Parts: sequence; C-alpha cells; structure tokens
Amino acid sequence: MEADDGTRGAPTMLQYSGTSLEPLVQAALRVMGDGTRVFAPEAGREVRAFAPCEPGKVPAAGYWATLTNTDISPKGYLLPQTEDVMRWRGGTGNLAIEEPEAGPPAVLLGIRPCDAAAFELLDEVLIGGPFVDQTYRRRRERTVLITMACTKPGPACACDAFGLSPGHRSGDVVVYPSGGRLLVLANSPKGEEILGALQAEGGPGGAVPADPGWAGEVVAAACSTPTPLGERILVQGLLDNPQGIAGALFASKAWDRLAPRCLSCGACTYVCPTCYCFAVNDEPRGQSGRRVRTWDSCQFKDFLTMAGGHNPRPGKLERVRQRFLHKLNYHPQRYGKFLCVGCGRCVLACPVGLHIGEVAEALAAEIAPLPAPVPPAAGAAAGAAGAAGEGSDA
Amino acid sequence: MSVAEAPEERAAAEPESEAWQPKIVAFCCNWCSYAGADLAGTSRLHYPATVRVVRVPCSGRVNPRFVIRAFQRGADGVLVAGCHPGDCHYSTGNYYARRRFLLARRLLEYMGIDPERFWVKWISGSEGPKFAEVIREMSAAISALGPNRKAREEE
Amino acid sequence: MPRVGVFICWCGSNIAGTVDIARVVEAVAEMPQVVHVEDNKYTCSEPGQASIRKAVSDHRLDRVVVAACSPRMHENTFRKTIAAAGLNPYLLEVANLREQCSWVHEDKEAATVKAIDLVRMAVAKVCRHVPLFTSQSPVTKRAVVIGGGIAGIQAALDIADAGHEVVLVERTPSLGGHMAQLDKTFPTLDCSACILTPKMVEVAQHPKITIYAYSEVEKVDGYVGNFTVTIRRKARSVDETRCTGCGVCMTRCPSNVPNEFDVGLGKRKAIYVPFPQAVPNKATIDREHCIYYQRGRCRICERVCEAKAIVFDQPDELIEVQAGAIVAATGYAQFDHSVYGEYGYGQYPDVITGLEFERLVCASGPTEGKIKRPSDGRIPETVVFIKCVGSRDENKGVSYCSRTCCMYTAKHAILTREKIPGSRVYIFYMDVRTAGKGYEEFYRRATEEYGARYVRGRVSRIYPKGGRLVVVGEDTILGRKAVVEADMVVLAAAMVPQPDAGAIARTLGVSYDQDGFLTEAHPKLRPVETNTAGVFLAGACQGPKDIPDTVAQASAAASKAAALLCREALKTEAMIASVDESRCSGCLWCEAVCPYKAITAKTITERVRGKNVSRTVAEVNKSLCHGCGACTVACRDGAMNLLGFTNQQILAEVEAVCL
Amino acid sequence: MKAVAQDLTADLARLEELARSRARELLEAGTVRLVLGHRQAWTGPTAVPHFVTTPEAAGLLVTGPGCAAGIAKYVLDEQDKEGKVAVLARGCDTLGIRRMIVDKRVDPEKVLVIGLPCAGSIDPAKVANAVGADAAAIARVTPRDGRVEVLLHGQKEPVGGPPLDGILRDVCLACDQKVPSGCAEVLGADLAVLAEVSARPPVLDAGDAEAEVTRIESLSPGERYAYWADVFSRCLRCFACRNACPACNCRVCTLESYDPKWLGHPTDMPNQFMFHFIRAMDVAGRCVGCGECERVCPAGLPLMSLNRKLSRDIRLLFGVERPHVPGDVEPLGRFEPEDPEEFM
Repeated sequence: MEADDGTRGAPTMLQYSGTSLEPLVQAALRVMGDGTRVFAPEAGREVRAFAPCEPGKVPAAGYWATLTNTDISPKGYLLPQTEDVMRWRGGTGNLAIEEPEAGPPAVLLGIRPCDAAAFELLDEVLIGGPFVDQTYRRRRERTVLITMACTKPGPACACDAFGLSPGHRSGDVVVYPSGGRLLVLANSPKGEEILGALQAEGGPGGAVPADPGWAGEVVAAACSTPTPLGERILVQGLLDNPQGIAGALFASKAWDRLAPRCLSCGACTYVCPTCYCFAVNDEPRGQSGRRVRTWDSCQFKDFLTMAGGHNPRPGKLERVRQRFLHKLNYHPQRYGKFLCVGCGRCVLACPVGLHIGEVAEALAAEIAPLPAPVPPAAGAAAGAAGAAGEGSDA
Repeated sequence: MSVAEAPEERAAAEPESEAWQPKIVAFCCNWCSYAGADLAGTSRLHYPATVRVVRVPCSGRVNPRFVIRAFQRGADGVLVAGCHPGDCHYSTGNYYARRRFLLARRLLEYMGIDPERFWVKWISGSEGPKFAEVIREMSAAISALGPNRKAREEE
Repeated sequence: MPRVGVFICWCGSNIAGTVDIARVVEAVAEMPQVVHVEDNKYTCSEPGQASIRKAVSDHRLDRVVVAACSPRMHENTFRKTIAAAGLNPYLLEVANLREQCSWVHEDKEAATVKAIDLVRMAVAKVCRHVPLFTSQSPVTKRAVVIGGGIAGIQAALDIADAGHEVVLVERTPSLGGHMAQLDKTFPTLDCSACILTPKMVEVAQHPKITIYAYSEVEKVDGYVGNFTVTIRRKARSVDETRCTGCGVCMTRCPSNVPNEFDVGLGKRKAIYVPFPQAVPNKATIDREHCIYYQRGRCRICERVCEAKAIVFDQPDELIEVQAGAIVAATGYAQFDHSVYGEYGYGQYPDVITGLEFERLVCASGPTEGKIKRPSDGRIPETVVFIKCVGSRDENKGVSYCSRTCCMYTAKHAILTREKIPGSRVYIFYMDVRTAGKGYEEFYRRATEEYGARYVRGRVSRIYPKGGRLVVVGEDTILGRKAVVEADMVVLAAAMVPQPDAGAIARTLGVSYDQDGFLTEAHPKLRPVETNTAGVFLAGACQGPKDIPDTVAQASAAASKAAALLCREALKTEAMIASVDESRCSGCLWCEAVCPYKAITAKTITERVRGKNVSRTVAEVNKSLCHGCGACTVACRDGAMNLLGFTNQQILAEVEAVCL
Repeated sequence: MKAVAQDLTADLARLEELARSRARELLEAGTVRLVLGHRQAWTGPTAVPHFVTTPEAAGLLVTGPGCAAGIAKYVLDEQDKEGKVAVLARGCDTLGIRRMIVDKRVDPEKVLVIGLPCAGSIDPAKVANAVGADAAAIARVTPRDGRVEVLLHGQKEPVGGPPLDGILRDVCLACDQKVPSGCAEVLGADLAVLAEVSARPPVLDAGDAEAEVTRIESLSPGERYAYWADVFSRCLRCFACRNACPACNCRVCTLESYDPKWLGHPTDMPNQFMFHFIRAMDVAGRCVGCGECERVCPAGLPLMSLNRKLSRDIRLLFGVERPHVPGDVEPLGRFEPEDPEEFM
C-alpha cells in the first residue's frame, strides 16, 4: 500500500477561521434535506459511542481534540445491530409483504479517519461486488461522513500500521483543525456538494478557498501524527504475498498458544468497524411476522453449526484463527488490503487481552525470523510491566 | 418525572379507546386454581372478560420466563395462581414457585416494570369467589395503570 | 402442517346463550392449521362424539380441539372418542368455553371475543402435541412391614390375609412393641397381653408371613412395585432353628442386666427372652453384658443348652428381599422427662413415667402386679399423676398433644384405686381430652366411680420430705396453691418419634416433619401414603396414636399396600417429565426439587470429534414421575420438559393469547 | 504503613516466585498437564490468562494487582483433555471452580486448586480517574510505599497514585475470600504482610457493596425503567458476560435455543429485558460475586447491580447469609414452609 500523503486528486479545499463546525453541519443538512439527523461522538461516559447531536448544539472542533475515539464504532449506523429485511402479513392466498422504509438521512459528524476508512472497506464487500446489499446501500447513500482528522490517537491505536494515518483522507468531508482555523476538504461528490453549499453561505467568518501550501502542511502534519502502537504492530510483511503465505499462517503452531485464552464472546467483532457478519432470522407472530437481520460473530461457538449438527469450526483455535486470518490474510487475498484499520477497539474490548499485535508478531515469525524475545519483567510489584514485550512459550 | 414514565402516565390519563380492556394471562394450577376458576363458573360468579387462563399442572411448573414472554407479547397483566402453601397436590411445587416469584417480581420492579402488573395468588379449588374477586381487583388495578407499553414489543 | 379439527359445543344454551357460536366458527375457520370446524348442541352426547369420529376420518384430522366445558369434566371422554377414531388420545386439547367463559361473563361481545382467544390458544397448543404413551412396570407381590408392634402386626396380618407374602422386620428379639408392655387397655380395661399375644401367635403361624426379629432394614433400593430391601439379621448368638425357648440358659446365666422390657425396673440375664409370650420364643445373647463376650470365660449357657443352640461366633447376616410395597410401622419412643427440674430431673426414684407404672401394675411385671414404690417397695397411699409432661410445651418439650395420656392416666387412676384400697389419687392436668368412643364415659367413671381428684393446673415443684414427695402445684379453678404430700408421682410423658426416625426416613426416602414423625402424602386425603410411591405409614411413626387409631391406620395402610400388590403391573403416567440428553448438563438441580425421587443420574457415552466421551445426564423414572413439572423450571438448560405441558406448548398458548 | 507497603510489594514478588516454581515442579513431575495462571499482557497495565504447559513457560507467570481476568471458567473446557489441570486461583477463582463442581460440571479429580492469597486487582478506570487520564492510557500500575505509581503511555516517569484500596475493583473491596478456602494447597501462607493484608475484613461491607442497588431501588418506577432501558440499549449481545461467568456453565445455553425460542434475535428493548432477566434469574443464588460479567462487558453494563440485587433479596428473604459461596443446594432449589409471602 503506497504511503498516504493525504493529497490525492484535486478536491475543493476550503478554510475558515474559528473552529465552529456549525456552518459545515448546516450546509450538510441543506444538502441532505429535512429530517436529516446528526450523530457525533458522546462524552462523559466510561464506554463511549456515537449519540444524537442537536443541530445548533454542535461542539466546536476543539472538542474532539480532548477525546480519544469512541469505544463502540459507528458501524451500526450503516449496518445496524438489528434491522428488518421485510415484514409479512397473512398466509396462503392473502400474503402481503412490505419492505422496511429507509429511515431518515444521517450525518456522522466527527467520525475518525480510521472509521471512515472502515466504511470504505465495507463498501467494497457489501456493494462493490456482484451482489449488492440493498439495505446497506440505501443507508450509505443517505449518510454523510464528516471526518475529523485525528489529533488524539488512543493508546491502542495503530492505524499507521495498517497503511492509514490519523490524517487519512476518508469520508465525504474531512476537517483538519489547525490553530484557530479549520481546513475543510471535500473527499467525494457528496462532499463537493456540501462544500459548495458551505461556500455559498459566504458572509463574515465564512469559508474561503484554502491556500494550497498551507493546506498541504496541515494535512501532512496530521498524517504524520504517530500512534502508540503503530511501530510495534508489524503486519506490512503479510501483504506482500498473501496467497503464498496463507498455508504457513494457517498451519502456524502459534494458534495453539493464542487461542485457548479466548472466551468465544463476540466483543471484538461487535466493536470492530470492519466486521460485517450477520444472521437472518424470522420472528413470526401468528399470521404475520418480521424477517430480521442481526449482527452475528464468527467467534460464537455455533456460528457455523449446520442443520445436521456439523460444525466446521468447533474449537476456539479454528474460530480465533478464522478471525485474525480473515483480517490479515483472506481479505488481503481478495482485496489487496487488510480488513483492519487499526482503530484498536478489539484490543480494548477483549476481556483477555488477545491482541492483534500479539497475533501479528506470531504470524510474522512464520514468514521471517524475529529478534529474540525480550525477557518478561519479573515481580508482581509490576502488577503489569507495560511494554515488557511478548516472550514465547515455545 | 423521567421520559420513560410518560407513556404509562398518558395511558392512565386517556386510554386510547373507550373499548380498551386490559388483557390478563393467568397461569392456573390444575388442582386448585383452575378448579377454583371452574367453581366460579358453576357458581355463575361474574368477573370481567379480561383474563385468559393457561392451564398448568402446578404453580411450580410456571417458569418466570413465561411471565416476561407474556409481557413481551403485549399482555397487560400476568397472574400466577396455585394451591395454598401446604396444599400443593404435589406437596412442594408451590413452595418453590413462591421463592422463585418473590425474587422475580422484585427483580421486575427493580427493572422498572410495574409490579402491579404481575400478581401471584393462592386460590384453592373451593375458592371460586376468591378467583372471581382476584380477577375483578386485578382488572381494576391494571385498567388504572393503562396498557403495558414498557415491556411490550412494537407491532 | 398439522390438520386440526375444532368442535365447538353449544352445551344447549349454557355456552350458546352467551357466546356467539357462529362468529366463533367463522373466526376459527380462518386459523391456518384448522382444516375442519363444526358446532354441536352437545358435543359430549353420543351423536356429538360420533361426529368427531366421522370428521377425523373424513378430513384426515391428526389433532382435535374440543371447545366445550372444563377439561376437568370431559377431557377423558374426548380422549376416548378420538382414540376410538384411531388417534392417539393425547392429540386432544379442550378449550374451556363454559366454566371459564359463558358462565362467568354476561357481555356477549366480550364473551365471544374471549371464546375465540381460548380456541386459538387450544389450537396453538394442540399443534405442538405429540402422541404420548403410558408404559407398564411389573409388581413384586410381596410387602415388607417394618416394625413388629401392634401396627406392624395388624398390617402384616391384613396384607397376608389378602393373599400376599409379607416380610415382617422387628429390631428387638420379639414382636409386641409397646403394647406388650401395657397392663390393661382403655376404655375397656381388657388386658393388653390377652388381646395382643393371640395376634402375635397368628403372625408366627401365618403361612404367608416371614418374621425377621432382632433384624433391621439397612437399605432400600428401587421404586414402587420393585423395591429391593436389604435386611441385617443381627447375630443372636443362638441358632434359632435349634433353640426351643426352654429357658434353662436363662436360669443358669450368672449375669444381671436391667430389663428394658420392664423399663429398667426389673432385671434380666445376658441370655434372655424379653418376656414369656415372646414371638419368636428364642433366646438372644446380649453381647454387651455377656460375661463370656466381655471377659472370655463362662460359656455356662452353652453347657446347659441341650439343644446345642448356642453359637458364640454367629455373624450378622445380610439378606435381600424383593418387595412391591413397604409399610413403615416403626412406632414411637417416650419423652425423657429429666429435662424438667420441677419434677426432679429424673432423680427421685418414686417419680416414674406412665410406662413404668404399666409395668408395676402388670401381673407379669417385676412386682407381680403389686404397685410398690421403686425406692423402698412400700405400697403408696397417695399417688399424684401429672399430665402433659413434655406435651404441649414448646419450651422444654414438644408442641403437639400426645393424644393418649388423658386416657391412660384415667386408667392408671382407676387401677390404683382398685389395687390399693383407701388410696388417694390426684391428677394435675391442663385439659382433659376424651375424643373417642367410650372415652368420655371412661373418664367420668374415673372421677365419679373411683373418686380420682382432678386438679386443673401445672405442678411447679416436687421435693422430697421425710421419705415422701411434696407436690406443689396450682389449682387454677379454685385459684389457689395446691400442695399434696404423695408417696409416688406418675408422669404422663409425651410420645416422641424414635430417636433414629430421621435415619429411617432417609432409608425409606420419605420426608419427616419438624417433630421427627414421618410425613403422610396429604394430611387429609392421603393419610397413610407417603410421597414415595409404594411406601405406606402405620401407627405412631406418623404421629401419636392410641391402640384403636393405630390398628385402624395399620389396616388402612395394609389395604393400600394390598391394592397395589393386587395389580399385575403398574401403568405409568403419560404426561411426565422427559430429558433432552443433548441439552442436559447433568447438574441435577432437577433431582433436588423432585418430590417423588423420580430423577436420577445416568451416564451416557457419545462420540465427540471422533472420541468416545462419557457424561452424566438426568434420567426420569417413568414409574415415579407424577408430572408436576417442578424439574422443568429448575432446569436452566431447558433440557427438562413436561410432556403435555412442554415449554413450547405453554409459550404457544401465551403467544396465542397476545395476538 | 510505609514499611508495611514495601513488605507487601516484596511479599507479592515472593508469591510470584512461589507460583512460578510450583508450576514448574508440577509440570516437570508430570502431575498436571496444564497450569492456569496469568502472564503480562502484550500491552496495557493488566495481566492476561496464561496457559502453562511447559516448565519454561512457567517463567512468564505473574501474580498481583494486575491480574484482573478470572481464570476459573477455563477449567470447564480444559478438563476434557488428558491429564489434570492446576489452577493458580485467587479466592474468586476458587469460588468459581467450586460453583462448577457443585453444578457437577467440573470433575474435582481433574483439577488441582492452588490457592493464592490476594490483595485485590486494579480497576483501570479508577486509576484513570485518580490520575486524571484516559483509562486506556495507563501503561503500568505499581504498588509502592502504600500507594501506587502509575505510568502512562508515552511517558518516561510514573506519576504518584492513590493508596492501593483507592484503585481496586469494587468486587475486590467487597471480597471476603482474599485467602482462598477449600484448596488443595495455599501458597505464601508464610508471607506475613500479605497474610495480614488478605486477612483484613472487606473494605466494603454488604451494605456498601449494595449501595448502587439501594440507589436504583430508591428511584421512581419510571426512572428505574429509563435507567435500565438506557443500560440495555447499549448491550451488544456479545454474550461475554455469559461466557466469562462460572455460574453460566450449561452445555447448551437456552439463550441460543431455537425451540423454544426464549430469546428473540432482535435487540429491541423487550428482548434485551428478556435476555438480562434470564441471565440474572439463572445465576440467582448461584452468582459467586467474582464480577467477571461486568469486567468483560465491552459496553460497560453494570450487570453486578442485577446480581447484587438478587443476592441481597435472597439474603433478606431466605436468610441465606452468603449466597455467593456455593452450597449443596441453590437457594432456589430448596424452600422453607415459613418463607415470606409478600404479595400472595
């Protein structure tokens, strides 16, 4: 994956002084039409997600500078935890089927580059292929992603390890705060529309075309913000020849050591912005009912159990291997990129610290010898010894 | 007052239609309470047509999950009725039921579901009048509360 | 897709008067699984049933709903009907449109709507019905009766007379129990031995009865109809087949042991027959007191025994008996009054219990029937009787009334006055309870004819004074202190359970109440059954009883047992619990809540990922399960289900109501 | 206090050594196939479950306040393989194992419980509050001089933290099992300070531990509903609470049963209520109070507020003094004729 300089193409670049996002949101609302709802990262909770955000009460850009990314990814706004596929009424002879209505348009404000990039990964899978996931497409078209360049990577962040960066250009509009000013970039036709609307506003403090030189510096600065784990998670080698190394990774002895710890809960997959597995079930009520799609997880024991009772992935080993190889090898084999944006959520969510970095390290060892492991820090005194490093059982 | 209280309040204020009658699911043990209900019938005691009896062998057969499911599907009230303590046809079933539902009802209350929607009563085979009375009281109490909106799934 | 037929009954105008049948028919016809619906004036009538049978074949129905009166009324009728039509009888569901709808509602609209709901529920449930079957388990035609007192004797005789084999187990060397220790019996004053010993002999001679005396039940396995009872025959050190009961050994035995038959008032030898009329009349060596066993020398009995019956190295013997029914007649014990300081902590020799008094007045007793003071053998002139000693006293004794004391105290009063001319008799009492045929009259005789003086009040203190006992009490009727100088005081001590009643209960797998008496299945309706099918109760092991009640209950228990043994096989219930072994975790919480001990652990072996793995699951004994369903709720796994009332069926009904 | 603390640090280090050498012994002697313990996480302040199968790997074992994750539940799977499993168990792990033994899910013959006295494990969120940083920004927590030192990511120097009690998990503050009971053996019994610390009564008594329950009970029905509706609306249905819970040990979970379908797939409010009602009721009287359900929840649901409510009611209604200590029969598997009747 080529390095990300954040300046591909020649999009509209606006700038305006002050850090209020209100004008931008208003512009987006004008473009998206009435009833559009705005969602933004919430604050003041131990576990944070996106939450409704009243237009008029839109926080200033600086607000996000104080927060790390949400613990729960915004994936649910395009791929809801539960959604109707259809509803039916009546039976033989008088069967009536109704499709669910699409719901109001939405603006995801302050989404991080990694999460916006995650949606681009989902696009390739869900609407890029021969089969188009209609409910996802419908939502996608009615949603605007206003990306906020990341100024405060979380402690588990490693987007740069996966070919992205805190300043990565993704979503429809990308906002880069710089001192007292905002650089606003269009990153899609929808984005262009919105910036058009924003520009039309004009007026004092209104947006004006940005000075390219300055813009370049701002973007470059954002893109070079380091992440805590970016350098420790060594995955790039896995992209070189995914087909070639698949066998070795699959057969790796490391799984025996890594898998037993797993609780087979779906936490990692449910907080992950790129996991898209789902289940479809019917919920009949007498003569009528709904067919619902809900999240599902490859980590669940019965995820693959078939009608006859056979389960191709009966053990933790098979399931853990599936998840990580899907992210790090199977997806690269088909799409040439990782199914991971390094947002670090699975790392924080996993109750037993099964770390993608730990896994990557073990896998890297399968394709290239590693330096000798650092001996572990002794002593309960170090109830934990921070960056003491892996060390191997073998 | 919090938002979640609103629907219940509103319901209490103006039941959506004149006709609205609570729907009560009653789990009655075959040996006492179901017989009591039959006796109410043979004695021609009248009570509101709000109750639908599910016949079970013993109150000890009633899984608290049945109660939640009834609320989930839109019941406005649930009654579990069994033999008086000491009179269980199977000698101990209602004692287990008593423990279970003591906890379950308190847990429901704790979760914000109005406990007045869930009743447990001991009604013997000879207490036809009591059965009728319980249904009358319960219908009145729940009519006052209005339709169950909290635990019920939207249609 | 099930093919349900629905038959809606008018019950004349009983249902049709309040429920708009036509509308119900219309609504039911709409229900997806219903392929046929019809209404009849009287579905239970022969024409009504005929049309069900016809519809079943005409419309190839595989399930039937009858919407009529309460299932408690006609469920069985209609089961037979559809069985006659070739369906499994359990593929029926009854909607109660009469008792629980038309008869209790006036508003026709509401009743009709409810009727439709009730039918919808029944249809939803019946669609989840599956054929159910009863099975058979054989019956071993033999009863084991535990306890050789009057209760056990009566039960054994009745069962044997009904033509079934009986094994009678008695822990002491002889049958007879407490009744054998009594002198006369109220209210007729006929001698206890005279009416008891013939029965003992009858038992001994009955071709169908086997007696194991000096034996105890050690273990009970199996279930109703198929018990295996393990009996320990304790070593008598005497060969029963040889011993003639001549008694020479006893005359020569040098030891001296307090005689428990005389409640310690008399002495016996280490080799002994408890009392002259003992059955079996065989000697027993009490190894604890036998000089040879204690010191290794003596063996006099062996030398004098012409029958050569003495076997010093005789071992205990364990035998297994197959039985279909068990009768527990393990009797009672007497309350130990030494907890009462006011009565002298059992320290005063002349303060005795009613049972001791029985031995004193009994002609075969230690005093040949002369009432003498244990202390100095003097004939008492003044005797004080105190009732409710231990009974009705939650603090030091038991809460219940022992039921016999009022009567036997009256009897003792009469006997004292008869045997000791000029004697004075005082009776301290709380109440006089004489509920029984001829009881009140008997009590009146004691007071009026025999001049027993009843003092209503408790005794606060007894203390010795110059060889006599001063009884200080209160006369609550005259409201003054009552002080009597007595020569002897007789305490009517409470009847309490056998000290090992708990162990007996556990062996039999029955429950016992807070006092320790074995509990009946239902206090009113199943007074001699227990919750363990096939185990019955007789006599004082279930609660204090006098002889008439004991005998009556013994016969009742016997008839229940005989009725059971008469059957070739036991038909099991069809609606019982069943385990989904694939879900069962084997935690067996179900076992804990099962009132019938119907659930046991079972090990199964299955192939998991190419390996044979064994694990424990619950198993339901079809013969014991009564179908209460307690286990289904205790089962978190949802592995336990109740046929006929499955989780699926109940949930289906709930959902049907709420549509 | 100061001296004590230093010794505690020393004792903890010593305990770690004991754990490592005992594990080594057992594996070398072939007494067990596996030793369950903790090892340093790949990153972050906590330690993670460690499956030791070789004497060498025993060297990576750590103990002490960083070890938050419970390890009892693993025995359920691991016992199926050949050989015995040894568990370096804190009090909470011990209760969890006993829970599964009482439920007849774990074969006592297959598990060797080695008790570790425990001074409690840290709650990263509390540490974060104490030093005013983001929970996940903590790299290391070290007891020192009766307080703790906190090292944040990307910083060289640790900052001074509060006393140990101030940053322990609530379940640890309420723990009455700091010295494990019913183990085959207990390590470090001779470590004076640790013994003293772990012998101290719980910092929180039942009342304190249930303060949150009391608070919720004091709300109006509407507020209570709003509170739980908000809580459950965040539930992801990842089932981590169930999978981590030693009392949730059924072979097949009814929550995933299709026939009957106790729990609908939609994550609407009624189904979320059903889910959490079933979970809470099924561990009622069986919950060992280890707090794993709450610790593992990625959405931060206060599940212990449900468990504590039930165990409290069981205590008050049925007089079961310590419902969290597995007995022979669960409180719902027995009854007293005199049980209270509140509304019957």
